Amino acid sequence: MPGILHSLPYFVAGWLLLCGLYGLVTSKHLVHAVVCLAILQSSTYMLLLAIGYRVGGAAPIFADISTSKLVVDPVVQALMLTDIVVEAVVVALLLAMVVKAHEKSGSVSPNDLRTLRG
Amino acid sequence: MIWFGAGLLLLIAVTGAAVVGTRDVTNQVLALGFYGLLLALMFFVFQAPDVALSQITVGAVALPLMVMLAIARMKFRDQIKSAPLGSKSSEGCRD
Amino acid sequence: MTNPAISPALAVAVPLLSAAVLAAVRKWLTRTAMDLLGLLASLATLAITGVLLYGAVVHGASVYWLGGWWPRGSVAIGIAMVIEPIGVSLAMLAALLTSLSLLFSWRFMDAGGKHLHPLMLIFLAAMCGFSLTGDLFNLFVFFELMSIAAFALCGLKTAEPAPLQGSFNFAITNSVAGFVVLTGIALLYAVTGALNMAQIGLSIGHRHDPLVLFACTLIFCGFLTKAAIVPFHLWLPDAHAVAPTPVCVLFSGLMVELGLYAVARIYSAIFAQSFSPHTQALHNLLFAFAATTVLLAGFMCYAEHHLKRMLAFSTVCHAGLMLAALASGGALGLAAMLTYLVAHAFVKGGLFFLSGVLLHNQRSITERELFAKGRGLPWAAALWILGAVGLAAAPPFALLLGEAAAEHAAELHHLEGLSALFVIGGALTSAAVLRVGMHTFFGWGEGALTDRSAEIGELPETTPEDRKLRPYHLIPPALCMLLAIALFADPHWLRILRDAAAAMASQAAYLHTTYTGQNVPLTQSSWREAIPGAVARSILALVLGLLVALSSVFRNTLPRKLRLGAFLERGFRPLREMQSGHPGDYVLWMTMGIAAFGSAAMLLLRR
Amino acid sequence: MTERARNTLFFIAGPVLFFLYGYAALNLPPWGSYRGPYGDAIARLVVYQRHATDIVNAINYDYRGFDTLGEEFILFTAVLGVSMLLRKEESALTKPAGKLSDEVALSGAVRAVNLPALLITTIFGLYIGLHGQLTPGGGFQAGVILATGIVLIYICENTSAFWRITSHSIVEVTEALGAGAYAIIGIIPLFAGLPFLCNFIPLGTTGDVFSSGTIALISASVGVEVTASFLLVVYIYLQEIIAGALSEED
Repeated sequence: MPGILHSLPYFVAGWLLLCGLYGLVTSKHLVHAVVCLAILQSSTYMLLLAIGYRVGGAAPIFADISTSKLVVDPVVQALMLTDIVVEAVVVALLLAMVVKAHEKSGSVSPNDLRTLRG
Repeated sequence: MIWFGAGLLLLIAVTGAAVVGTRDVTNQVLALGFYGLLLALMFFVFQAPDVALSQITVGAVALPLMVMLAIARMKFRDQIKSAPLGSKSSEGCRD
Repeated sequence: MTNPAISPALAVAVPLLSAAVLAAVRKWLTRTAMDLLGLLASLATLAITGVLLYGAVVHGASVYWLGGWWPRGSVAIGIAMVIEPIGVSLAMLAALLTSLSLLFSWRFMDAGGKHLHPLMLIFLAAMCGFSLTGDLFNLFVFFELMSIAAFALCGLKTAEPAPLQGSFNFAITNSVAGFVVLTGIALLYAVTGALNMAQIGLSIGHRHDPLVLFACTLIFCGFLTKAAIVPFHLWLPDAHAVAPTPVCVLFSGLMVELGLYAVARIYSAIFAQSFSPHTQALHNLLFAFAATTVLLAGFMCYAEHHLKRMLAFSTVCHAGLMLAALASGGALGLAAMLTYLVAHAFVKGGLFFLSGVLLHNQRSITERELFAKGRGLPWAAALWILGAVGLAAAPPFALLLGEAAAEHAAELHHLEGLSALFVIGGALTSAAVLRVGMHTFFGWGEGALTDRSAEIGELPETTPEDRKLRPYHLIPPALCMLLAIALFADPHWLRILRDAAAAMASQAAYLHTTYTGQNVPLTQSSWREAIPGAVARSILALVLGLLVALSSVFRNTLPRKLRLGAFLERGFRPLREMQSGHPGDYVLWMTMGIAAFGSAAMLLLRR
Repeated sequence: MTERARNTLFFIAGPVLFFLYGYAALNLPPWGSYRGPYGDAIARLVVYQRHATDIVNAINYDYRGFDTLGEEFILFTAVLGVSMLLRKEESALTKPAGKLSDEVALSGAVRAVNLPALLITTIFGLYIGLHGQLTPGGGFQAGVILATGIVLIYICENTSAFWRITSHSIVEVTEALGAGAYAIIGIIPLFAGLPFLCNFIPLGTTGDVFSSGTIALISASVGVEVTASFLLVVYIYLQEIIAGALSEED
């Protein structure tokens, strides 16, 4: 692994985290905010995948390779599967809230949602 | 191979920023789908076929589909409200 | 190896299974049948946790490896549940509060209809799993399950836009918190290759570098969001103001506090050794956050006129006090926090039940509209005033024991200002509750002030023709207050909790328990000598609170200079502005909070 | 807070956070050199202990099955939440409505492609689901694919067929059964004195479709649950639109 790449995926993960947060902070459309949350979450996929990767490692499936072969870490992949489900679910629930809010107030801007203040 | 992966990572970083920067939600759905596919490709390249498969099904299909459905439903509501036909719907929802 | 008498996984599986069954058949069941089945499932969970607690107290702590995957050498390959008195008590508290909430909502909540029971049971299962697990990623999973169930429960009343705003802000901030926690977990996994908390602790050992500090920052900030510590607290008042009453009881009584429990558990199991040269600095940092929380939330609490919002800020304030107790250090601080937590859960739960009684009986939740409406409710009045006494941690409430322990611990660890914090927090929150009590139940003064969010009010939770109070409306709050007093009257449980806290605070003991399944008996000295001082201070807090409330109620008969209460009641503009209701603002405050915590940790705790 | 203030504050706090993240990341082991014991320990054990060859699924459905139990109920809860939020209220929606893609009617060619596509999707979904313990796939992915197949029917403009499939409360019951089955599979071994979620079925030959005991069973229950919940979510979103469209046809 060339030295310049040693921390690349970690930086990309940090960058995605930042992008997601920025989108959430500045969002003017609730659906846009929900999509930004999905981007924020993809930062954790990136981080997990990078952590478990091994140079020269095979996929952790012993259907057609010998069990003594070097494989990448299977645990992070299991964690990522859970993570993906959580993401989809959070997005579904948030979108339902947005749809409902739109039905009630006719607006999708976070600025118009602020009935509770102070 | 590793350089291909690194390039892919950078592409993902750029696409992620682009998805956030796309302020029009309908365009954003398309960008999100593309972003999901890129992530799936990356999972595949880095030896995670299981995750890649779920990412294709969830990240590139189910997620954009749900966003699209939500947008469609909101547009549908707007249509009803703006059209004089039919009874008034928005007041009917109270309680 | 002592195995628990019944599988602790049942405390999670039974409510989950009942939730699935109830959800499947809900279309064909009558409301009463749903109530009955939901209550039964929750009581069954209570019984299971009761048996577990008995086992943990009598036979000592034990470990349960799910799926029978015992560790290989020092590598844990499965998920462990750690059965020790503290975690099990929290699970039992969750089951108890859920049972009371379901009893309170007996044919009561018409909003949401038949979704309430399955969601409540899933919420209960998540809280049980959260307090019992010994695995970091499993903790995250139950954190998410708890959050998702909470988001849904919070939006039960979809007939108005305010609940949607409250639950949307709640969902956004807590999801961000969840991902932040997950990032922290991933970083820890990268350096230790483990997910079991004890194994991570073993593997980190004395390692103390920016990575460990940053992972710790992320995990703490994520859980502090759940615990509503300033500046991560903004979601809580919005969520509480809109959630149905029984749900508020669970949120304030336990969910928020579980965030603090997670911080305490993770700190002592994972980071204790790594931070051992910097314990004092870390405690000061946590104390700074706690003090900010208590002051800000205390003043906001007094400035609110929406009953649930007021109680919500009081919860934030008390969460700050609990964090202060934890920051007072060592096993004693831990014991202080847990004592305070349990007692506070009952008092705050009782107060929320009473606000639900008012909403049911008078169809309003704002102080101005409720003025003098509660004159015909002597029992509710008595319980409400008792609750105010409890919030000041005055005798005869068990919060006093927690306060005494915290003050003792602060004295031992030379932490200044903790007693003052307890007096201020107790005085402000009890003053707010007393003020509402005087206005609502006694009709003193000439009408209450109001504020913007109180004017939105809340739709009643019951059908308009039904305003009668029934036994199941008053039994839950009465039972809550009674339990908070009983814990003070019979403090035998303190010895158990004290020793369990000593075992929890000792990383070595936790390691030993996880790997061998055996208990390490540890004992901790008593803090009996600190009780008289705490009594004096809590009575001072109560008197101060009473004076403030009186000066607020009789503001027009007082000379202008003495109108302290009315001045506090108007609130401070910047503080109100902070609570802007905009999700972007909330996420921004979180970002700033994490950046501040992280920078402070890097500067103060570096080698 | 004004928009400007939000932007300014974020441009202070964000970079600080990014700097902290980067500073911490420099202390991580270099990319591609994972050394942790957990993954290796499991990778060596799975084939012998569980007769499964897809390690990731073995972890998900067995070694860390408790996580997946929680995860499945996260899904279940979310569907409950969505159906609660978007439940039909007594609003009089009489305005006829079109389909989701209401501008262009699909041509016959699209329909001709769609039917085989549906067939292939279903077979692919079933294949993926049944071979989860052997090759990449498993109940979760299969569930989403199968549900997508049924959504294809809707895209084929066969709205009423889609309506018939999804509007039954059977879908709801199936979803709850799928979730409940997982908990039951966990509880059964307790009666035999085994720990929660322990395998209680013969393991079979490695490489067989019906090998690896509870892993295949749990995978199937997850598949059922995911299929039903995905369908339910789509149905709930479309409910209003389709109801409008159908009343127009009457």
